[in-house]
Amino acid sequence: MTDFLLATAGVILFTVAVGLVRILGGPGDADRLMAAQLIGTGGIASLLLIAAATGAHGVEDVALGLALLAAFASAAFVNSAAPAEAPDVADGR
Amino acid sequence: MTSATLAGLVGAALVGLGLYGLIANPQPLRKILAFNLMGSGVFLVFGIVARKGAAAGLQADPVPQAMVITGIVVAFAASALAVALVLRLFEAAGQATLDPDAWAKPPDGGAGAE
Amino acid sequence: MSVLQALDIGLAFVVFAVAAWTIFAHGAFAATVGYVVYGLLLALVWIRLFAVDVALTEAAIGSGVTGVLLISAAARLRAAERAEPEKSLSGLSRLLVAVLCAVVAVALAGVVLLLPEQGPSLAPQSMQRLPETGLGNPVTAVLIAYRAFDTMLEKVVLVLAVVGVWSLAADKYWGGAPGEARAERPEPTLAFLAQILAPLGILVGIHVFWVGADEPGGAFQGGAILAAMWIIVMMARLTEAPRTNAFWLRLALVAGPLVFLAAGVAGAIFAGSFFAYPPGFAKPAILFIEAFMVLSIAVTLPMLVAGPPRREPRR
Amino acid sequence: MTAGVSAIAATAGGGLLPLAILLPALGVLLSFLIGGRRSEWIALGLMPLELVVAVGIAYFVWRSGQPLVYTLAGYTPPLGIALRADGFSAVMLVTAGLIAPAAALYARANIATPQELTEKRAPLVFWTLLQGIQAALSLVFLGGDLFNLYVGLELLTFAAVPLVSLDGRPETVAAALRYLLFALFGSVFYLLGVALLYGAYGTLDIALLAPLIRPEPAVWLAAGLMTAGLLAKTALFPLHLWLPPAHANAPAAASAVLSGLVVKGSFFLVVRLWFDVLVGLPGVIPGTILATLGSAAILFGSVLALRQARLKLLIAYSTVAQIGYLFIMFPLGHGPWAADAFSGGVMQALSHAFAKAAMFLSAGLIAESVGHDRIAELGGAARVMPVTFLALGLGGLSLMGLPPSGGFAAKWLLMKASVEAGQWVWALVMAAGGLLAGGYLYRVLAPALSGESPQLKKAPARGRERVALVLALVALLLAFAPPSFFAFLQIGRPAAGLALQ
Amino acid sequence: MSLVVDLFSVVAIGAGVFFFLAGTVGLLRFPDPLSRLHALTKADNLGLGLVVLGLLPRSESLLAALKLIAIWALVQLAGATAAQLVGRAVRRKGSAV
Repeated sequence: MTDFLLATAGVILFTVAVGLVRILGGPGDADRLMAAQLIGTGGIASLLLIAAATGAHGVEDVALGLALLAAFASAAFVNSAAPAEAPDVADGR
Repeated sequence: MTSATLAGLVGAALVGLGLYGLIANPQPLRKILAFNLMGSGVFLVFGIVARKGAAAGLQADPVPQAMVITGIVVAFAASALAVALVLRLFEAAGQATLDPDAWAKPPDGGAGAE
Repeated sequence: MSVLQALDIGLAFVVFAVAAWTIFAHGAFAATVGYVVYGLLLALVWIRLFAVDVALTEAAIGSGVTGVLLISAAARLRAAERAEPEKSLSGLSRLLVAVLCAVVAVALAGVVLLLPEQGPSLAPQSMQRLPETGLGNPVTAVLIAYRAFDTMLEKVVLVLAVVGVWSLAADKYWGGAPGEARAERPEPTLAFLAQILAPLGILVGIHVFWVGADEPGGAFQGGAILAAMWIIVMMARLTEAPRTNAFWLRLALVAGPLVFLAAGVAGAIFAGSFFAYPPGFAKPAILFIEAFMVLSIAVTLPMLVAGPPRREPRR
Repeated sequence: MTAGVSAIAATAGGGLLPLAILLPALGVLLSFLIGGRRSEWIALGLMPLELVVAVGIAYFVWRSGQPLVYTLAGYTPPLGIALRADGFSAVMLVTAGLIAPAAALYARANIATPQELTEKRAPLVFWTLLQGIQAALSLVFLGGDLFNLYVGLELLTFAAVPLVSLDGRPETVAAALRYLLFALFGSVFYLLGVALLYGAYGTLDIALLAPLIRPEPAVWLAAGLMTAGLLAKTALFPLHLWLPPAHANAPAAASAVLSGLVVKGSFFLVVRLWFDVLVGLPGVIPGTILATLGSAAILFGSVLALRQARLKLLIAYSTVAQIGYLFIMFPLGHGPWAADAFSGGVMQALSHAFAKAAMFLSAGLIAESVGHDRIAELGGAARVMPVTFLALGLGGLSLMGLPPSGGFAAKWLLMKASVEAGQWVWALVMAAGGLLAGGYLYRVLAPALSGESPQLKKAPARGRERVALVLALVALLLAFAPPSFFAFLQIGRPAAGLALQ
Repeated sequence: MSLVVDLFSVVAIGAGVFFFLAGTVGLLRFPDPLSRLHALTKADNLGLGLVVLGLLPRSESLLAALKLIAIWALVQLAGATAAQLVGRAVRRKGSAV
């Protein structure tokens, strides 16, 4: 069973990594962000499987933390990409 | 080869990669990324040291682990300060370059007089 | 065991590949996204090293909060990247740098391979003294008891970092809030996300802090998760960033190190040594200090992400 | 009590060691919390106390003739952290305890919160970070644990970098960013070395580590990485590129602290590393490499200083050169001349700290009074602000190594040791460096003493001139350090133990 | 009992892996970027859901099981909102950045 869990973790990781290679290259930043999103999903799945297989303690909390923060990169992107008023650059001091 | 040794080798490679990025990449933001990579490589070396110190019923020595946690927080603070400097530079000068020639002194050069 | 080994090798390869992408990618934004992915994968590596406390920290700070910081910066700096193709090193010096870095990496790899299978360790001593602290998690004991001095000073580093970031404000904005005032309405989807995440995240953050006494977790990790929740709420503009001259904000920023420092001095008076805990009172004292540290971390990290003040303070 | 035990157990007066760090740390927190004008008062109120603590530490070290030790939290190393003060630490601590308040007194005039504001950016940042530098330096001088020292290095970086960009002009921000990147590179390399040493021996306590060190690959690599990292922070040639713009662009009071003290922090750790930790390594080849880089720094920095058009940049480049002298002591650590070489190195650190602080403060006064610091247009300026130029000149005396000055004592001791060790080349380089220093100082002073005096925008304040002058005089007085002072420096050195036997 | 649990886990997790695989294959084959991302998100979320389902009976406590479900729900939420956020940001800018 342990081997099965580990093998599936490996397959998921590998699969997601292949997808990652395809979309990290772009063409747009949106694609890249979605790539990050996806590796998050796959990474969390692998994490849970590895934890179940190796019996490492307290890993659910790590996965929980990752899941909580999964959308942060996209949110930060949207937030900064929103047109801001031109900052006042004249006043240097 | 154990997973600890493997992680150590990755750590070594990360230090090399990060160092390269820190020196060779001209953009400050890329340098900050490289610094973070290098830092995480160092943390991984701590990680294998911790793992090889597994004893007394623990699967890893807690002392290096605690040091890594401290180190991650400090590295974040460093990144934040560096990013703030880069953004400030960009705002004030419309460029974010570290090229010293770009900052050649203006002719009146009155720095020091506030 | 061989499946595990294959998995480890695969993981190592992917981590390395993403790291290389981060260094060599063409655009700064692409590289930054690569770094976020990398941080996530690193959490997996830490799990494989049985360092769950570190994995938690990496997941929350290394990947999550650092990701927000860097992605925001990369998005804002895009104009800079377009404006000026940076002067980069010549081919020959690049080669020399590459050789230098390869030498460092190879030497390090060699030393790593030479490390003995069973290395020296402070694990036995950590476990032996653990009962005095009343804690069950030795990593927390190192941070708050054995090496409390490090941890307290590192909190001071965070305060200095906030001062440093704020110091980059224009004079007229000093005391004002960070982040530009925006005319736009908040993004509804983001607001929705924040409204759901925040209560859950606060629960998780407190949980992680609370179990940290005995299980993986602790003040850093719990505080970082709480910090992330404040960040998302501010990004969704459900609340405004606070004015930087607000006394409560300053108090929250220094509360952790200040209480820790005071406890350290109290240790000298009541337990015979700076940063010592009186026997029997160790655990309540530790939890008390940690509670303030959680508060300070939860406030410090968002302030570091928010950047220098950019609005005029109200008079 | 045997020496081995005394390295771990707490000693009388040991309680002062954590206080030396915690007082300024408390100052940082309170200054930031309360803010406004009070941040300045807190700093000025705590500084005398901190000086008393530093002097107290020196007193206890002198009285016992042994390093002071304090074990924190009741956990003895290797699990816990110990603080230690030897003669060198105590002297550096007192130096920092004198120069920081001098810079503070100087800064009161131009980095103050105006009456009409409750709080202003530059004063709050300056007063908070100045205390941060004090806390960091105390930790660097007293830390007995390599990771604890890493935290000290980071404190130092975070306190120093924002001071460079305090006035907010883009070129100062660029200088601060470059400084930060170099410093972070240094920290990472240092930390990597720490990881390797822990992996090899399972302890980071200096006293426990030193007897375990064997010349093996992990140790050599750790030594190389940590040294390289610290050199980047010390700005030793060829890692000096960040220093001139950073030190020249900071406000004068900050420059004085940065050039006088902050670079000495990482230098101090290089000394700690090679003289107290890596004692089991054959040190001649690494020492020779360090001294070679130091020689290059002396020549290169001095020549560049000669070519600067601005006074502050000239002084900054002269720091690059003077840092070079600090590293001449490294290949001279073995043999009967070792004590002289060590004393010379320490003396150079002290005299440069005072002299350079005096010079930066003087340069700041000149820039404020004349309105610029272009050397070509400073003709006759000395005749209208004689005290300022006197401080500048006396500081310069130390840089040149002319008697009577601390710089002379330092360079003379180093030359003597080089000659005795048969390593003539260092002596020649130092002599050349002295001549070059004479050249760049002549470029500033000779025209300033003659010619038509410029119209001053405002006369320099008496008090601030005196601060600079007192610092310069201290640099001068170091020349008259009695032999007992040099004996004091040897407290805690392994060589001292040998001599006593 | 344990055999039944194991069988359940194997089937559910196996199915989960299948969806991850299918998602990536789709990614490599769909021509249009937006639609392929959409499909991929769906497939991966389903994959994670099945993995979580397979692990549920193996969890040590009720709290651990609840955490697993929360993880899955949070990833769903993150995937859905992120897609929408990024999509809208792209549209607002009028070009694929």
